[in-house]
Amino acid sequence: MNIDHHAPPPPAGPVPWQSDFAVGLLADMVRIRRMEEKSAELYGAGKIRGFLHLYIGEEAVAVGALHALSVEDNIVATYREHAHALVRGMAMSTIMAEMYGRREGCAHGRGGSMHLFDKATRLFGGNAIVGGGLPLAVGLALAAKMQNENRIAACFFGDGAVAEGAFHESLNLAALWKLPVLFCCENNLYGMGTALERSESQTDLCVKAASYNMPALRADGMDIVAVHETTKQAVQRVRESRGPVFVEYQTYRFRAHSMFDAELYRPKAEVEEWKTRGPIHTFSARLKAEGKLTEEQFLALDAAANAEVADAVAFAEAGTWEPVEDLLKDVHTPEGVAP
Amino acid sequence: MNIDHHAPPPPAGPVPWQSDFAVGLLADMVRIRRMEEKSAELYGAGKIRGFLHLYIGEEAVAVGALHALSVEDNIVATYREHAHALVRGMAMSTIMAEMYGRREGCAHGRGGSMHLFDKATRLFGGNAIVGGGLPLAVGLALAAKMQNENRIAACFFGDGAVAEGAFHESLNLAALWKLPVLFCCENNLYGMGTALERSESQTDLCVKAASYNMPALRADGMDIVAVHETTKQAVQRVRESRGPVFVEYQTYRFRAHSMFDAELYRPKAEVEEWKTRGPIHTFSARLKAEGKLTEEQFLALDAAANAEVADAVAFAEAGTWEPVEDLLKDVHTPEGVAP
Amino acid sequence: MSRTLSYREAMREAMHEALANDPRVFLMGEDVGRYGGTYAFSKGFLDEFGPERIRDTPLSELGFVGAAIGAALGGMRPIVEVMTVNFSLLALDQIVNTAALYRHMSGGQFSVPLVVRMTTGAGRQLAAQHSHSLEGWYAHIPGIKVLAPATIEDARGMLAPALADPDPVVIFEHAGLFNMEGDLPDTRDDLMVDIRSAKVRRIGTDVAIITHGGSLSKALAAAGQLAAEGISAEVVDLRVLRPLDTAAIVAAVAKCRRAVVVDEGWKSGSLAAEVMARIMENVFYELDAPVARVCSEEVPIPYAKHLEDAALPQPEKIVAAVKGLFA
Amino acid sequence: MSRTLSYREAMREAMHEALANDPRVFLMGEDVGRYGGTYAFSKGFLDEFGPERIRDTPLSELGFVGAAIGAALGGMRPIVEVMTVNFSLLALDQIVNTAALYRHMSGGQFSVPLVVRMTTGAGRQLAAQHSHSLEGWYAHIPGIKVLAPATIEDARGMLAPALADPDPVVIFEHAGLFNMEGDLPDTRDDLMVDIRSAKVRRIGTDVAIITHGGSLSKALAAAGQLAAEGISAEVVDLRVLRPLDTAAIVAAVAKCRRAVVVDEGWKSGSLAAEVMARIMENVFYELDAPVARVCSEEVPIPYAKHLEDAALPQPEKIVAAVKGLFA
Ligand SMILES: Cc1ncc(C[n+]2csc(CCOP(=O)(O)OP(=O)(O)O)c2C)c(N)n1
Ligand SMILES: Cc1ncc(C[n+]2csc(CCOP(=O)(O)OP(=O)(O)O)c2C)c(N)n1
Ligand SMILES: [Mg+2]
Ligand SMILES: [Mg+2]
Repeated sequence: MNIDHHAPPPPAGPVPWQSDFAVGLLADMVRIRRMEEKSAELYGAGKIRGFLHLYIGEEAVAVGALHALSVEDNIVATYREHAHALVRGMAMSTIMAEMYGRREGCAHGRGGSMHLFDKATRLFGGNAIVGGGLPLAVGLALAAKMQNENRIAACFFGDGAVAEGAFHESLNLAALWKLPVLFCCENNLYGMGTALERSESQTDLCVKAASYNMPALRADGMDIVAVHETTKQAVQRVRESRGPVFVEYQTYRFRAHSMFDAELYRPKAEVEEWKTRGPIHTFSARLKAEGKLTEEQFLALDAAANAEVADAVAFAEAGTWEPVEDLLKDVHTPEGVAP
Repeated sequence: MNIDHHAPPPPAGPVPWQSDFAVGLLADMVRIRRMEEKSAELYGAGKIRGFLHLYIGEEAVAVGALHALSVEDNIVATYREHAHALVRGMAMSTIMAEMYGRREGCAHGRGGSMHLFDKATRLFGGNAIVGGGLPLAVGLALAAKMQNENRIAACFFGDGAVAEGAFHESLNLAALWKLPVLFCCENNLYGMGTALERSESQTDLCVKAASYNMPALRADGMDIVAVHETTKQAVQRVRESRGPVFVEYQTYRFRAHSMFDAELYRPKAEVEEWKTRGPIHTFSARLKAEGKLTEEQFLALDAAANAEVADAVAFAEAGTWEPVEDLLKDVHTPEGVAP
Repeated sequence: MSRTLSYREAMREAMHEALANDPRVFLMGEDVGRYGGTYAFSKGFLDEFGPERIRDTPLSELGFVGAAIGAALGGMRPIVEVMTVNFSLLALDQIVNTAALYRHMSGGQFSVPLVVRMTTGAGRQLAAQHSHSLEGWYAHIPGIKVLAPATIEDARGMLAPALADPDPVVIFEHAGLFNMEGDLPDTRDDLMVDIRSAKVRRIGTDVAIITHGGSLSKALAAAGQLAAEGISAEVVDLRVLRPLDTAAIVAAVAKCRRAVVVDEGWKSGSLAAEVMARIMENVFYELDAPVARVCSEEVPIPYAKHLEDAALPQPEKIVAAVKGLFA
Repeated sequence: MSRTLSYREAMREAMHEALANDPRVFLMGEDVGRYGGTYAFSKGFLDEFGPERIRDTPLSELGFVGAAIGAALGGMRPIVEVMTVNFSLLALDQIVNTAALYRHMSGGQFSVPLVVRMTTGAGRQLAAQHSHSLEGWYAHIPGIKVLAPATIEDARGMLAPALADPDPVVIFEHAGLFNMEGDLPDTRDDLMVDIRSAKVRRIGTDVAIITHGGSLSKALAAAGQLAAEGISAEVVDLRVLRPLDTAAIVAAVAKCRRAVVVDEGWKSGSLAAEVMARIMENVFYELDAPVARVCSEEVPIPYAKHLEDAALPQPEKIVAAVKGLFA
């Protein structure tokens, strides 16, 4: 089966939000974009190493979805999680320091780009095993349910993860036990170089949810309005039913999978076509058209993002190294520290 | 969700087969039944050890399904596979000898009840890992496809296996690559002591097939006519489309899961109710009503089955032990032997 | 005061106590509820504690072990029963790549207070796919602790400290032990077991037999036979497989100057090899003879009794290995 | 005549040859096709051999490894690429419970002529979940063979005999080696490698450094430094991790009377422990000092370079360990 890789028309239409809120979301997308552009540059300069997976092009998903969740909710993400960490509230400087491998990073340099964790904002990682986060989210939701907590667990994963057994087992458990999990599938049409139609016999991912008796929603992942409104609905449904909901966000990755990817598997024209749907410029154009954003405001928020990035880089540059004597730290919990 | 554990009315209606064929299938069911009843007795006597999983009550499935397949096809089964081995053509004496742990068994006593293999009839085991056989069947079908062979791979597994990641990954691969696999789900309502509705959020297993874009059929697994005719259809579809088909056989296990099971998880009345649907007595009654079977014929085939069992036991009793010096045999293929 | 319990009853009592005392504790796994536990460890628990806390899972080893990790992160204290070590291969990714690494990857922000229990070992004619002894594999992984209760007291006393541990603990229960009986004190305080140290189960002077789990009784049987022949064997039960109690190994070997390691794992790459390596590193100069080991033969465990017996460590092989040290 | 190739090119050439010569051979795995292979080992293969034989798989490690086993049983000769050993945990059940046991369980009726290739090791700052060295685990399992090509010649020459082997062979390719270059002969016959024996990579007399895979170059570097200090080190590349070539280990240790084992696996339960156990069992009386080992520290591999370096074996640590034997 072949699916259409052509980009639909760019997102358009009215933005049903107050200017403040809309501009706030736009600003978050810009912050992610600027941070990641800088990260790519720093990778080239050898400041960041290991794997670096950029979210550029997909910003509307994390921003739109996470703003539909509460601070009490639990978040589980993938190795492509800079955006999620930032939007959730981790300081950009902490993220950058972690990518530098600095002691001032969230894992004191032990984790790097793929392992951003933040207890304060209930971000349960960063996971470099595709599909590895799904069972975790199920368990977090189970704990919430058993403790009569109101929080839900939102789990982000890619289209590629859908083929993993972990996906199947997790969706079944969540539906069977009626657990408050929001399964957020970031369908960017590719898992590394493998197009969805070469990974799934059924490319309509929402159909899968039915096989677990789970409600499914779909949103244009390039349209932050669609993402946010759909996620709000989905979150409400999870909170009310205390059962899981599946959401598919149809999005696109503008950059290579990682810094080692020659992108042999997709035509440049396809990427260019999708770029016309870029979540930042289409949304800012809509806001401008509605008079909810001025060019000055845009330039200001962009400048603020750039300043935040500059500060973050300066922070990371000024950072220190975890002492080698502490190599074995954090393998186990020190005696007397409750988990 | 609760599903109905009540037994539907016993299978009834005309048998669309010639007497010879019908009686042959009946005879196979009786052979399985007698062999397994004896096995249970021998377990009690300490002649057979380890795990012993009986198929009693489910005979219509293996007999009806396997008779719809060709000798060229590949068969993959589970730890509950005595029936499959016997119907496929393995000598009862070989099966019995294997369960005795004798050198004359198919694995010279190395495998026992859960590991019946037969190269001659293309039986690829016996597998004691739930779900473990599914990927194997996919690969056998892939090999057939790549070598332009006409054979298909039929894979038996239980309702419990559906929750495993291996099920998900296998069905997706088979459908994605359009491989000639017949997925035969023996849904006996329980995986050990876990009822289907406590194992699957979606208890309609055929709905799952849609999530892989795979055709699905369902048959009353207590009715050998339904089993055989449905499987014939499914096999034809696999052969014509060279793609996979899923078949659910709704059946019931009359005995305990294994010889260690106290059956705390299901009411005796439920078992008794399902016994009224027993595949042997209902089928023989139908055949008799249609004049396709006489009581004498039935007694004769039953006597033949008992005689075959007696011979098999005598063979096993007279068997020898694999020498202990050969302990390390068959870990690797001896040098010079092509696989 | 003391009373007689089976290994099964001891573990059951430990779980019962944990469930009764701490509302965060719950038991999950295949057939722990309605079936009563594959090995009847949790019979009756469902009625007493209800289906939320005695949670039957679908056949989804990767999924439910991962869910247990998540539940631990979310504030619960799950005991997850993976029916046997053989099936745990399906869950290894979650145990190794998530549970074991989590605290480290998060820079110490999160701990995973999880207890995983599983049956291990051969000896019941269950054949190749149901007879693994892979506790040595688990003992290789930083970030988890690995226990192997081999006595009634350990079956009773290891669970509470495992649950109190903020990090993941994997407990291996050898299938051959479940019906073994022994005496236990009545009072709760006497039941606590130190899960950081090995334990000498028999005192001796001529040879240290170092073992764990299902092989302990075989080692003790061998020690009995050896005593009759004038060789005094000390038997060390490792019982904590990670981190290994090197001091206890060293003490016994330094005293006896000879050692045999007994381990049901396949010989190559066995935990026994690690014990030998530690002896090499720490007490080489005290050795009067090279350390020997008695492990499983390098063959999938066969079904037939005579072959299975031949594949596994047996008291006679241990006796022979010990005598070999004096030859 | 000889020519210079990288490790990547050597393995690529070996795969190319196998694909070109035997229609039963095919390559499957995540991103082996359109992407060109995660590490570019199969770039261009898709165009040359087509999508049936260069088969991109979904992210389904358990499923596609199992499918490869089935395909092997069905008459094909699959090379299945599991991107890295880290993800192979998801496929372990199929590798251990099916592939390794199959011939035994079937009483010798069926063999599984399967080759599994995977990247292993750390050193590229990929952090805890992407830096495992678990070849020692695999080397524990009866029924499979385990190879670790550490040189250009082995990268080029091990695949053909692995494919010719009727039983499952697992090949570990250390990620740090892919760009390493070396010379190879032109003629095909000189390219065949004996996959039953270890190989001495440097001849010496004072100490045997026994290692494999990504640690070989570190051991050789250490040997160079030691030579400058007057210590002559023999370097043994195990290269076949199962079955281990005990004779080669014994020969080197008997000659040098001192040994250091270097292994990127975590120390406890490492393959190094097995090598030490074999030395204990076979050449104890020839030893002038206890064997030492240099392994990874017992910590998930950290991202930051200075911490990662500190966690892994390094030439200096090897030098120090060797000198320790002479202290
Ligand atoms: C279990 C596992 N297999 C393979 C990989 C290597 N890998 C990392 S990301 C990736 C693609 C995942 O695709 P998708 O889930 O669609 O997420 P995306 O990268 O597109 O956001 C692969 C194959 C891995 N990290 N984990
Ligand atoms: C991976 C795995 N997990 C658990 C088991 C233990 N076990 C053996 S059979 C069984 C139930 C399987 O149920 P189902 O698939 O419905 O088959 P049935 O026994 O009903 O024929 C279980 C849990 C196993 N053998 N393999
Ligand atoms: Mg994707
Ligand atoms: Mg069943």
